[in-house]
Amino acid sequence: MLEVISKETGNKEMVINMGPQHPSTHGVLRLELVLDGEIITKVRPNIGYLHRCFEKYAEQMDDYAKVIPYTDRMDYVSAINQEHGYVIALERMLELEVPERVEYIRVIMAEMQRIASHLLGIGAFGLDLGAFSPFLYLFTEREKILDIFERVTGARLLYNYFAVAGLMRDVHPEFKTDTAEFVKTFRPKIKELNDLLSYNKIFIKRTANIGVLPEKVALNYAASGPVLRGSGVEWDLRKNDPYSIYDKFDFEIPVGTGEVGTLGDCWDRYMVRVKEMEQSLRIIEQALDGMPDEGDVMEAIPKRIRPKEGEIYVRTETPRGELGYYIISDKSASPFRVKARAPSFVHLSMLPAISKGSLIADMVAIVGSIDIVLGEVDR
Amino acid sequence: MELTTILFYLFALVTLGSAVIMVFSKNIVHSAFALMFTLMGVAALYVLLYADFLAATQLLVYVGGILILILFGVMLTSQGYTLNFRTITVNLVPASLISVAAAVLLIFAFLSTDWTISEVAERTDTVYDLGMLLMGDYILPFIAVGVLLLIAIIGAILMSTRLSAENNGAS
Amino acid sequence: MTEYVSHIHPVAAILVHAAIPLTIILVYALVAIWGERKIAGFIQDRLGPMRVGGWHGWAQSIADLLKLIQKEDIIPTDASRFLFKFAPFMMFAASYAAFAVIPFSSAYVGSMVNIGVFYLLAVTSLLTLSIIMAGWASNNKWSLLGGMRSAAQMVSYEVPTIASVLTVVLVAGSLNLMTVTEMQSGNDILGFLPNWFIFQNPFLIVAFIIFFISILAESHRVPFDLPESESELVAGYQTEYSGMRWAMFMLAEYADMLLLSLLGATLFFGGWNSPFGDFMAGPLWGFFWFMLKGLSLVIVMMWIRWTLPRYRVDQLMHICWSILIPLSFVNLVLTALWEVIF
Amino acid sequence: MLNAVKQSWLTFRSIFTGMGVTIRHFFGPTVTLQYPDEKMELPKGARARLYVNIDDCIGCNLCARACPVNCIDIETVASTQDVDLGKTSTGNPKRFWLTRFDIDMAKCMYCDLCVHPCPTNCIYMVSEYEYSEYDRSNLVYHFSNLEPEMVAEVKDKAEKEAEQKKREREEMMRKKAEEKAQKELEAKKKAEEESNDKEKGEE
Repeated sequence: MLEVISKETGNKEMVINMGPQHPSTHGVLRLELVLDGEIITKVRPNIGYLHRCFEKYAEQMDDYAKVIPYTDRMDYVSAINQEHGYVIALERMLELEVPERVEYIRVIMAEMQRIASHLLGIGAFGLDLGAFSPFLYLFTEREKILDIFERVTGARLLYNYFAVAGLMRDVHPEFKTDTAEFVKTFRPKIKELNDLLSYNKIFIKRTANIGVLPEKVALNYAASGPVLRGSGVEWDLRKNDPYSIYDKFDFEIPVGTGEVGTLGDCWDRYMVRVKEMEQSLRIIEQALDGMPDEGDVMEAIPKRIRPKEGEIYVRTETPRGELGYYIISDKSASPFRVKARAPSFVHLSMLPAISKGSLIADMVAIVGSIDIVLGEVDR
Repeated sequence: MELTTILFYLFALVTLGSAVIMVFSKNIVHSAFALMFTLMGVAALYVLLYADFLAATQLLVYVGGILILILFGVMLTSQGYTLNFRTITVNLVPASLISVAAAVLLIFAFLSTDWTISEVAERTDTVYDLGMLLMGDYILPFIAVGVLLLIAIIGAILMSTRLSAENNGAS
Repeated sequence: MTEYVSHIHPVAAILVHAAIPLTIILVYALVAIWGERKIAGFIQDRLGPMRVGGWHGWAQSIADLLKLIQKEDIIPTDASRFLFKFAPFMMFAASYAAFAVIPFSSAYVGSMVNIGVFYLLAVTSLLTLSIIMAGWASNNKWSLLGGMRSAAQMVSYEVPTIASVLTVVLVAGSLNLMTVTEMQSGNDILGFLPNWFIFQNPFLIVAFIIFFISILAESHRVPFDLPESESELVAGYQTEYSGMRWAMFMLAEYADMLLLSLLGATLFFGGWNSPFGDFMAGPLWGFFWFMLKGLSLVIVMMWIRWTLPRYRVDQLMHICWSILIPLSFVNLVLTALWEVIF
Repeated sequence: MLNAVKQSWLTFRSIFTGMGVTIRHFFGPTVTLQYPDEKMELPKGARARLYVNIDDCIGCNLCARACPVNCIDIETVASTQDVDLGKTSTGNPKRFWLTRFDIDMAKCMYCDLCVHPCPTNCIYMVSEYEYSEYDRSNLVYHFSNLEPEMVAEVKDKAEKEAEQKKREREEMMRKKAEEKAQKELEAKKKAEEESNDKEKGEE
């Protein structure tokens, strides 16, 4: 690959490998950059360093439930959201009724996970731009969420908590108070983040007008999630294609405004995430109020999962965008095919389009602002 | 032997040795770094002559400024960013003729000069004298050089902005 | 003390003179590296090093040093061996040599030359060259980019640094740092403020701001730490270095930081002068005050480092060429006018 | 010009705001846990290591089948009739010797799927998390509490019993076969007689 590029450019330009071992490629992404000085003339993402054959592996499982821990490992930063899509797909295939209490707990967990994921994404983004302290402040907050998760699920990162039409275990009695306490302490931290990073002039200089993703390009590349909303498109599957019980809650879809630069630049994408955390807090508060105290979360779990012959596509809103599961069943105990449409993969594909002509330093900002997780890109 | 004498020979050796390396090195960047040692050696010799202002100027202007420009020039104009900046020998015969002629001239001048060897020069405040000279007797040439440099800077800015404007238009 | 030694042997006197700043640098570097990690830790709600040496891990730097000494000496196969080995030493030599003209106390300055400030600026320009040398000799693209960047950055920021230093020189009328310091003794301004240059003239406050921004860039500190910005250029010109050579870079970098901070303390904050006039004055107290002022600037630099993100390379150049340089020259002219009028 | 001044002012202000935040954190509390000296209290039900209460295991193999990564390896031998293995604490009768119950924690992905199907709740996660090893094979945990001799004895016994059973079964099979053959023979005779009778009748 390297030779091909250097032949194309006639050795006039420098080819540089950003990654797979580079401090700011968020895992093992390898970017081939063709540079003219420090200006990027060509980008080629090379992926596959973390490929684990998730989709093929799912086919040879002898049980649909055994796939759930593997979905965790796609986007390991937001494992709950990955499970959520998969169990919803199975529930729709089996036409199962999910108990209300389960739905409420799921929504609370999913929104908490969204906050945790955004905290990591924003922190790592700041880190890419040289701001070290916000990263650790946000990590402290993320730790608190993980502590709550650990009490509920027993694990800190890869939970395997959602089951088909149920949960693997019931929440502990203090769950509500713990979560409410977190919501209360977390609100001021967002303001602190805005003081320290979001509205810092240097940060704005590094992110405004950089990596501009116009609305049209975003739609053409099938972008979703904060990346699409950063370009000003009001599209959120929780509102536009409601699943679970999201239609019960009152929340807004934050979109990019071009407040400090062009619409759809890195800062907009960043800010959408910050605002989304506030909205998630709102959802959590409402869900905590509405959550029934009584009810067995495990009673509706079917003993055997044998969907009828057929196929289904279910999309859910993960912190990174639209996560779709396409499942084909052939009536056997194992899925005939599981295909995951991973938002990070889609977003990575538009990297060459938005980063051409920018500097290496901007490249880092752009990669950080689309917030990819390589476990999901490679699956 | 006096300490200063030892130092003099040491710095002279550094100066000459690195000059030889600079001339004969095949790698341009190596030549440039050898030039750095030469210039530093000369600066050290200035210090031994109590010309401290001159020595500092030598460092600031030649080592800190011109040499860096040379390095930038070498690295930006050559093909690719590798260690292999090779020099090739061209015009071997005329070049050697000219250098031999120059060497003969220098040696002749060196031998025919009537050198006066004085005691150790007195250490004076060179900065004050220099300032008085530049702002007094030589004020006109000083200002003329200043104006010339200003014109050169303006010209350079003009050229580079036009170039970048054309580039922008093309892309 | 130095006079006493010079009676014994002139070479011994020179060595003693040279050893004093070296000791200061080495002790400072050990403390500062540990201190920086502690400051970073506390700012980030952490504790920083805690293990080595008992109280708050004070011996961490020493342990690191011992580890670095034992490390395998790695030179990349295709590196230019001599330059690769030479660069760290040249970098340290450049910052160390500049300490010769810093008046540490009323009783001690390495060399009483009349061109003190000028010499200091000239010698530190060698730092640029050693960085290019390290970047090029490593034969690594990231190193080269880092080296070129830092060279451009340092050459550019030398101009506002010099211009703001010149502002002080203009007011003081001397290039000798000892003389400059002596001019700032006494507490006359408004009856109680010390006669430091920063209080003497409003334009010198502007000059100090320019100077401080410039030394942040000169010593590669955030928000101008582009040469070694780890998220873009891995580690810049230091990428291929390890073990003791890397330690030399680290040492030189911290020495550079101290050097420029001490220069700032000398030029703007009265050097070794006590802030309380004759109270707590004297050679040893002078040393204490001087280091206190210098280290305060160093601590502010660290505080800034752990707060801000970094600029991009073109923004850095923009700040230098279209803000700091014009501003510093205008400031220079205005200071001259002020001096003429008052 | 005015705009530039304003921008610089805003830049300085935002920098000072940020520095205010960091200095507040500087004097604020730290969150570090000095790990080997002080340890985090893991909550009840934390999933850190698999543990098997072997006394309660009935060797049903359900956990091994639920495991997505096949990290549980169970070998059972049926107990002989003369030995009563007793009951588990949940009251289920035990019918198998557990000659092998190995869990490879290097493979385990802590998904908790093996815990739920267990009828006697004898396999579960515990919050013991400091079990790193230099050798990977040390991560295979052997839960079976049978001595090797015991295993051999049990296997031998079970084999013998199985052989005996087999023999008995063969005997039975033989008897059955004989009976069957006799019956068939009789049936044949009968049929022949009948046919003879028929022939006679036709004649």
